[in-house]
Amino acid sequence: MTPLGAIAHLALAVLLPPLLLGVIQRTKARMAGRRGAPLLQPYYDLAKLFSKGIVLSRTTTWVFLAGPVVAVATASLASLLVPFGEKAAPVSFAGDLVLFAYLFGLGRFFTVAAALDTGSSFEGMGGAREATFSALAEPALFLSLLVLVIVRQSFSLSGLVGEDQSALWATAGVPVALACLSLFVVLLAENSRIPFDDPTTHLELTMIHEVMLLDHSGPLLGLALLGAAQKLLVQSALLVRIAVPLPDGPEPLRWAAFLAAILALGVVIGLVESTMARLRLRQVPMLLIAASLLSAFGMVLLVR
Amino acid sequence: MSEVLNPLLVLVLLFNFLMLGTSRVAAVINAAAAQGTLLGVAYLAMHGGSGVRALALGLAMIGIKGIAIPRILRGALRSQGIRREVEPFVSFTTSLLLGAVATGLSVLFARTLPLAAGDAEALLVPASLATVLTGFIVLTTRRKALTQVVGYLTLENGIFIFGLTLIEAMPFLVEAGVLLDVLVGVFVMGVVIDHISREFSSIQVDDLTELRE
Amino acid sequence: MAIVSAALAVAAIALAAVSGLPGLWLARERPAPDRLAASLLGLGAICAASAALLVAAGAPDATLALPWRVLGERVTVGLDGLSAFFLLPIFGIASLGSLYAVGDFPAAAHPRNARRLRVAFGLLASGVGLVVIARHAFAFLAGWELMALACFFSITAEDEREEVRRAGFVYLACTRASTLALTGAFVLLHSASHSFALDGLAQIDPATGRAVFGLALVGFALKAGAMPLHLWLPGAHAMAPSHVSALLSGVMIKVGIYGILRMASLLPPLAAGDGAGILALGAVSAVAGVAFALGQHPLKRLLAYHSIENIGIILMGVGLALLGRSLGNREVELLGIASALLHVWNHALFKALLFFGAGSVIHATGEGELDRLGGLAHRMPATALLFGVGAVAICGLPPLNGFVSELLLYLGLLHTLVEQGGAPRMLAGAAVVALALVGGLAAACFVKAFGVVFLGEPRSAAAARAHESPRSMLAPMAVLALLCVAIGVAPQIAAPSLEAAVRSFDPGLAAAGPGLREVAPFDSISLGAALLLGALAAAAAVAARRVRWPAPRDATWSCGYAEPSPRMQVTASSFADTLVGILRWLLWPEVDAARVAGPFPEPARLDTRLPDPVLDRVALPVARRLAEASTRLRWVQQGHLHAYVLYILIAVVVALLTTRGDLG
Amino acid sequence: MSPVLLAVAVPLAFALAAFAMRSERARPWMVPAAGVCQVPVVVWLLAQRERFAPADGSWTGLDPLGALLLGYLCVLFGCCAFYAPPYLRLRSERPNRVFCSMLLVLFAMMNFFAVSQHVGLMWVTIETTTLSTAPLLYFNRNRRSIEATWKYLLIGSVGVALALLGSFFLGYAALHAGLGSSLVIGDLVANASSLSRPWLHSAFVLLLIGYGTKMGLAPMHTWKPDAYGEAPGLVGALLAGGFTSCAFVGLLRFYSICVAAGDGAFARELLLAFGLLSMAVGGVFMVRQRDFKRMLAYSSVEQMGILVLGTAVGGVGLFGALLHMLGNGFAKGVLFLSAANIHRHFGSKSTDEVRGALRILPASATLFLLGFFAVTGAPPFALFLSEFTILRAAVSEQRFAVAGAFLGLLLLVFIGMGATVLTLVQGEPLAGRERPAARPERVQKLVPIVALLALVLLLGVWVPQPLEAALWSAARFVEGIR
Repeated sequence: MTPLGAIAHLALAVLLPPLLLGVIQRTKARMAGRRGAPLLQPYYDLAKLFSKGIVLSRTTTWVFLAGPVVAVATASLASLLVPFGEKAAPVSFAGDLVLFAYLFGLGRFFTVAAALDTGSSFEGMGGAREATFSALAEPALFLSLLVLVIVRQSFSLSGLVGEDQSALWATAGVPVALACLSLFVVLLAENSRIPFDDPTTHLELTMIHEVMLLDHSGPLLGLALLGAAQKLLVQSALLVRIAVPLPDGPEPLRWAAFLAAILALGVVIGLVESTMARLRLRQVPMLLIAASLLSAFGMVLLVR
Repeated sequence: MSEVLNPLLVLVLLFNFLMLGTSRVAAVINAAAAQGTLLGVAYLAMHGGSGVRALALGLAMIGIKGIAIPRILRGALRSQGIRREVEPFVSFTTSLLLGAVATGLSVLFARTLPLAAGDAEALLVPASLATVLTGFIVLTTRRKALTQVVGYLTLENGIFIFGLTLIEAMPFLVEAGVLLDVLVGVFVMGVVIDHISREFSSIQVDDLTELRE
Repeated sequence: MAIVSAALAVAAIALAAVSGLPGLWLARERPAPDRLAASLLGLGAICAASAALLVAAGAPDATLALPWRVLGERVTVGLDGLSAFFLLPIFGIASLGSLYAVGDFPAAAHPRNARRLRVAFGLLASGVGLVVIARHAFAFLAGWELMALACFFSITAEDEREEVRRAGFVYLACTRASTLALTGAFVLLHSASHSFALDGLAQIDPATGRAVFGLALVGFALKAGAMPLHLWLPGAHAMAPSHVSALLSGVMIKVGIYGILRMASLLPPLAAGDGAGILALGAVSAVAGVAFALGQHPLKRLLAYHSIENIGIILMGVGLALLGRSLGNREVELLGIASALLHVWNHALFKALLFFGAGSVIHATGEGELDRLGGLAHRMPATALLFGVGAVAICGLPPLNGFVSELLLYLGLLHTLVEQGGAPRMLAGAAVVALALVGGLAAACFVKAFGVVFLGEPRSAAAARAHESPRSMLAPMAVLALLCVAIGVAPQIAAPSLEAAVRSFDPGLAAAGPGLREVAPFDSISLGAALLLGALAAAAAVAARRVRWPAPRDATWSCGYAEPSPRMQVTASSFADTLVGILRWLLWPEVDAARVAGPFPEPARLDTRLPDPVLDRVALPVARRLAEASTRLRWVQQGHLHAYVLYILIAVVVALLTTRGDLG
Repeated sequence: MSPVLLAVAVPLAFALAAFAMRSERARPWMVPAAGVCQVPVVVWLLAQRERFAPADGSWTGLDPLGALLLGYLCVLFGCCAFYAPPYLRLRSERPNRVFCSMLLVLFAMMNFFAVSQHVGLMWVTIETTTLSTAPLLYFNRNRRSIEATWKYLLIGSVGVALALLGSFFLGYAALHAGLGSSLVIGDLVANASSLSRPWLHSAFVLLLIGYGTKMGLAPMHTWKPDAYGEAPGLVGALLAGGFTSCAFVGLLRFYSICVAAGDGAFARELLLAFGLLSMAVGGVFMVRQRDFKRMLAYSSVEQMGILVLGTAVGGVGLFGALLHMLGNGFAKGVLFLSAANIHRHFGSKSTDEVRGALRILPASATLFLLGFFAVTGAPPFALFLSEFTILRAAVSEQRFAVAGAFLGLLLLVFIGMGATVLTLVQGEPLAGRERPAARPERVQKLVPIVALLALVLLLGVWVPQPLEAALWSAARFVEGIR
């Protein structure tokens, strides 16, 4: 991996996420029978936010500022651990899957802390929910990664993605399928998508991620939204690279296939969001535990 | 030997029952005194001829157990006032029955112990154990402090009966020391009872339960 | 060279032991005795650090025979890698703690308690030190008890408070139980080896070895506070003065870990099941510890349950190392022991930091209940920043030190999962999941604690009047925070000490097989940490460029509500409510909630408590029952002389009957 | 007259002198004076131990057990005696003639017991000890103390009577075997194998119960809480440390006859049962005990249990038991004397009224607390060393159940006793009792306690070579390894 490649990778990780959001929104609009906003609408939104000024709450401290900053930084770094179109990620070492998971933990820590920093009851509530559900999502994430660790005998994300997906599906199809399903659930939960959270709702009482951002404005809000979108992209990329065999061709072909797969996943998320209702908050833990059990079952199939 | 001893021991046993059956404190004291005197007599009968020391000891025994100690006890009885009943926790009939059982057990237990040739036919061991047990019965079933001293005295008497077998083994000084200790012990007890009767309204051991858990 | 290092260690212990004594003769009101104690302990720390550095630099193991014989056998102390590894945090935290006490617990403010505490604190440090360098059963137990008693007096420094006394007594009972278990273990050891010396034990027969290890494990786990033997820990940590809590949690409970490691390295190899058992014990302790921490409202009590969690994580490493050793998997053993050891250091650093932070908050507000704090970051910015560093570190998040040791543990578990079969494999898988869950829950818990204490609006007048703590309290915290960052960014600095400790834990492991630096991805961690710091700087730069300073300030947007009050903020209880509800089956929370009914309900309040599962639900009720049963036995001693004589008669009769039984 | 009787004569002479003395103020100083004068005598006797070893058929002499006891009593009394003058000065309202002379008689008789080699003589001395204690217990002259004295006297007398019966049985066992009529321990041991078994067994049972009553083994311990609870602290210290140790040594002498007769196993089982029962009773009755002096009595019951338990385990355990005897005596001295200081200041011995002693009497309360840790066997105090040794013996004899029960009971005792002790010393004094000590606590009342504490600690970390040798030779003597 050349430094240039790494920079390109990083650039993609910063630039691509709004597009993924656009795809999801467009899919949802189409499913609802609307034309929907342009695909690039999220870029316009971000640009607008970055050019605005901000108003801060008198209650807040530096922690409030740290929330969005850390979210973007951690998601960017996490992206370096996941191979996009390339064979191996720019940064890869034994155990980087732990770093991957814990980076998002760091981001979440500061996002939630920033929410609590405002002293608003709504934002605090959102923070509590975020902390609760992600704590439950963590075992599910690790369980699904464990399935792959056992199959691939490797401790890095690049190793888990590996060279040869078709062999992966052939040798351990059922466990890997279960793990992918579980990963998908985790992805929806971690990124506050339906059925866990509705990013477009307007009732503060029921929200998770958006309610934490009530007091953010201008560039800070932009950073926070960008960070969230990056997280979605990075986690989608991981799922895509595990689930979808990329063609064994030249580099540009692989990148193109990767992009197509990512956008296809965006469509799938949009479809899910259009066809499902948001769960009651009390039922959210059940779904996460179910996801853990899926992976656990996959693991039992492997090690029995 | 046993032709002299056995009748004496039977008498000792009779006094045991008397002690258990009587309701007057004075009578109980008298029974213990008579028992002590009998012991001295028995001692003299067994060993009186063997020398001046034995003679002196036998006489001292009669003097202490038959005269001195009962005097102390009677003095204490007099100082305590009007109540001269024994006031046992169990009825006199039960006491007597207990005494009978104790005597029977003593005979049984004594049988399991091998005896030296000379003592084989004597009632010595059963009588001794029965008297010890009688002492225990008095100690555990009689309410008054004074009667408990008598119980202790009876216990000692029982032990002295056994001691009769061992005159040669016990040096004179030790035997005298034992006797003296008993005397002093009862004397101290008498003093304590005196103080108790001054501190407390009556000599009921029942009242002496302030120190408890 | 070797003798120098051992002598330095002894000097450190002696300095610590006398550190509080001069204060007994100096005026109470002056700060001089506090400063003197801190200086003596600081000097001790320098000695200990030099000794540890010498060992890390390769000084050979040293043994020092003291001019002291117990029952004909020379008492020896010694310094090897393992001892040195523990010695460093012991004296480091102790000296920082005594410095902290200059500000937090000055004699002038606590005229009745400070002198006693100063003496006990120094003795506590010296006792812990003696334990880790003892090479003789008797010296070990003497150090152990010195530590236990000094610790008792440190915990009960403020004995005018009823709850302090109660916590102290629970501690005292537990520590005696642990001493007795250890006594049993050493007795067994002596009967097998016919010596008090703690070496050359590898030849004793394995069955005895296991029995010794079992007994010792009970004693050490009691001291370490592993669930379910943790019953003394939350109360003691919560009630002790803060610098004592820091020393307890940071150092003293680690002696239990030291003991387990020392025993395991001395005794003949254990069965795989033993390592697996400790691994499972650690996992249980970690999950249950963090789960119970979630529902705690007093800040120090919350931190105490996190000590149980972290001891669990350390024990997982220990168990993994033993498992690896008995399975012959060198990589697993190395990763297990390295993670356990490194976490010992890490936990000492960040937990001491957190307890200092909690103490600083209590010092400033007089309030330790989470739900009466809030908004302190405005008035105590330095404390907030340093506490925040500790909070991130304890959650095991990069780029701080907690991440490094947890990563090593994950790697060890993953190796087991991939390379072993059967039960160890399943166990490793379960342990990974448990560790992940622990990470998630710990993050939830600490974001709650940090947020509720330092962010938002003050929830009480006391919190609103808070002031920043003096520099003598902040400086120790700053040192600890810097070390947390240093180990997180450059874990290589710990490597020499770690390697020396691993050498004395299992010389065979160090001699053959892969080296620590080959197995542990220290360089990659450094790279990751550097990248993360870079990314943070970049993102911060972007934000700084985009935001126009000073930004206008206004009230928090509260969704249109006109009169928000600080009491409407999320509290610690409400933050954790959902998680506590999900874990209800494990935690059994006690909830007092009034029913709210009708259109105009009465004022109502909600109280939630989380009684300790072992102490409050088992140990205390059982103890109370036993005490009642024994008071019921009092009827045998009611003052009736007749009965007393009867007892004698019964004793005679029964004993005589047994002799008859003998003869048939 | 054997020279060993000099150890009896010196204190007896002081007792007479004290009795004859006029001055109430000077008289108490006779007690420490006797303690001091005793030292050279004992040192001389112990140095020439070989010379004074009991000759055949001699009634007195210094066997290893006696030598150990004699030395130990000298040290214990030497420390405690210095507590008497300051104590009696505080109680100047009461004549101390009887108290001082009886204290010295008690000391003389304990020494006499140590050098007695004749079963009958042992009995006489122990009974005299009992009687001389009665006036000491009654020193306070109130209802409670008279009740305690009465119970002490009666139970003690009954126990001693049983011991007498046991002594007679022992004599008969010899007589029955045709061994003539010697009741000297040495002769009995030498001819033990031909003693009549049934008589020997019954004799041992009775002697165990009799001397056990004096020691305060459960269930014959009932006098102990009353007597210790009401006695002045000084008397409590001498009873709990000295008197019970004498009874224990007596028991060991009889046990040695059993061992010599080849009946050690039988005796050991009995000792084990009484030992465990005593530990359990001591522990159970200490739980929620509010009267701290009674608590000390139950602690003594438990310690006696440990002594016989160690004896029962045998071998190293016996060594441990003897060491424990010394440690217990010194620790009890610390506890009783410091408890007396606390009792005196607060005017109460109930934890309902005494709180926060550390605040009001820092020195005494600290010593009391340290005494508690010492007596419950915290390392590195001597009692830890001895308990460790006993445990070691139990394990090497493969008696794991005993070892387990021992550890469990020690925990029970620690928790039970600790609760009371800590209630007493910690916390705030109750309202109305905050009165601090008028001036720093009187040094004279602290020095003896500190000395005793130093001894317990010293024996824990370093047993001097001669003492270790003496302990070993006593242990071997008991078990017949010559």
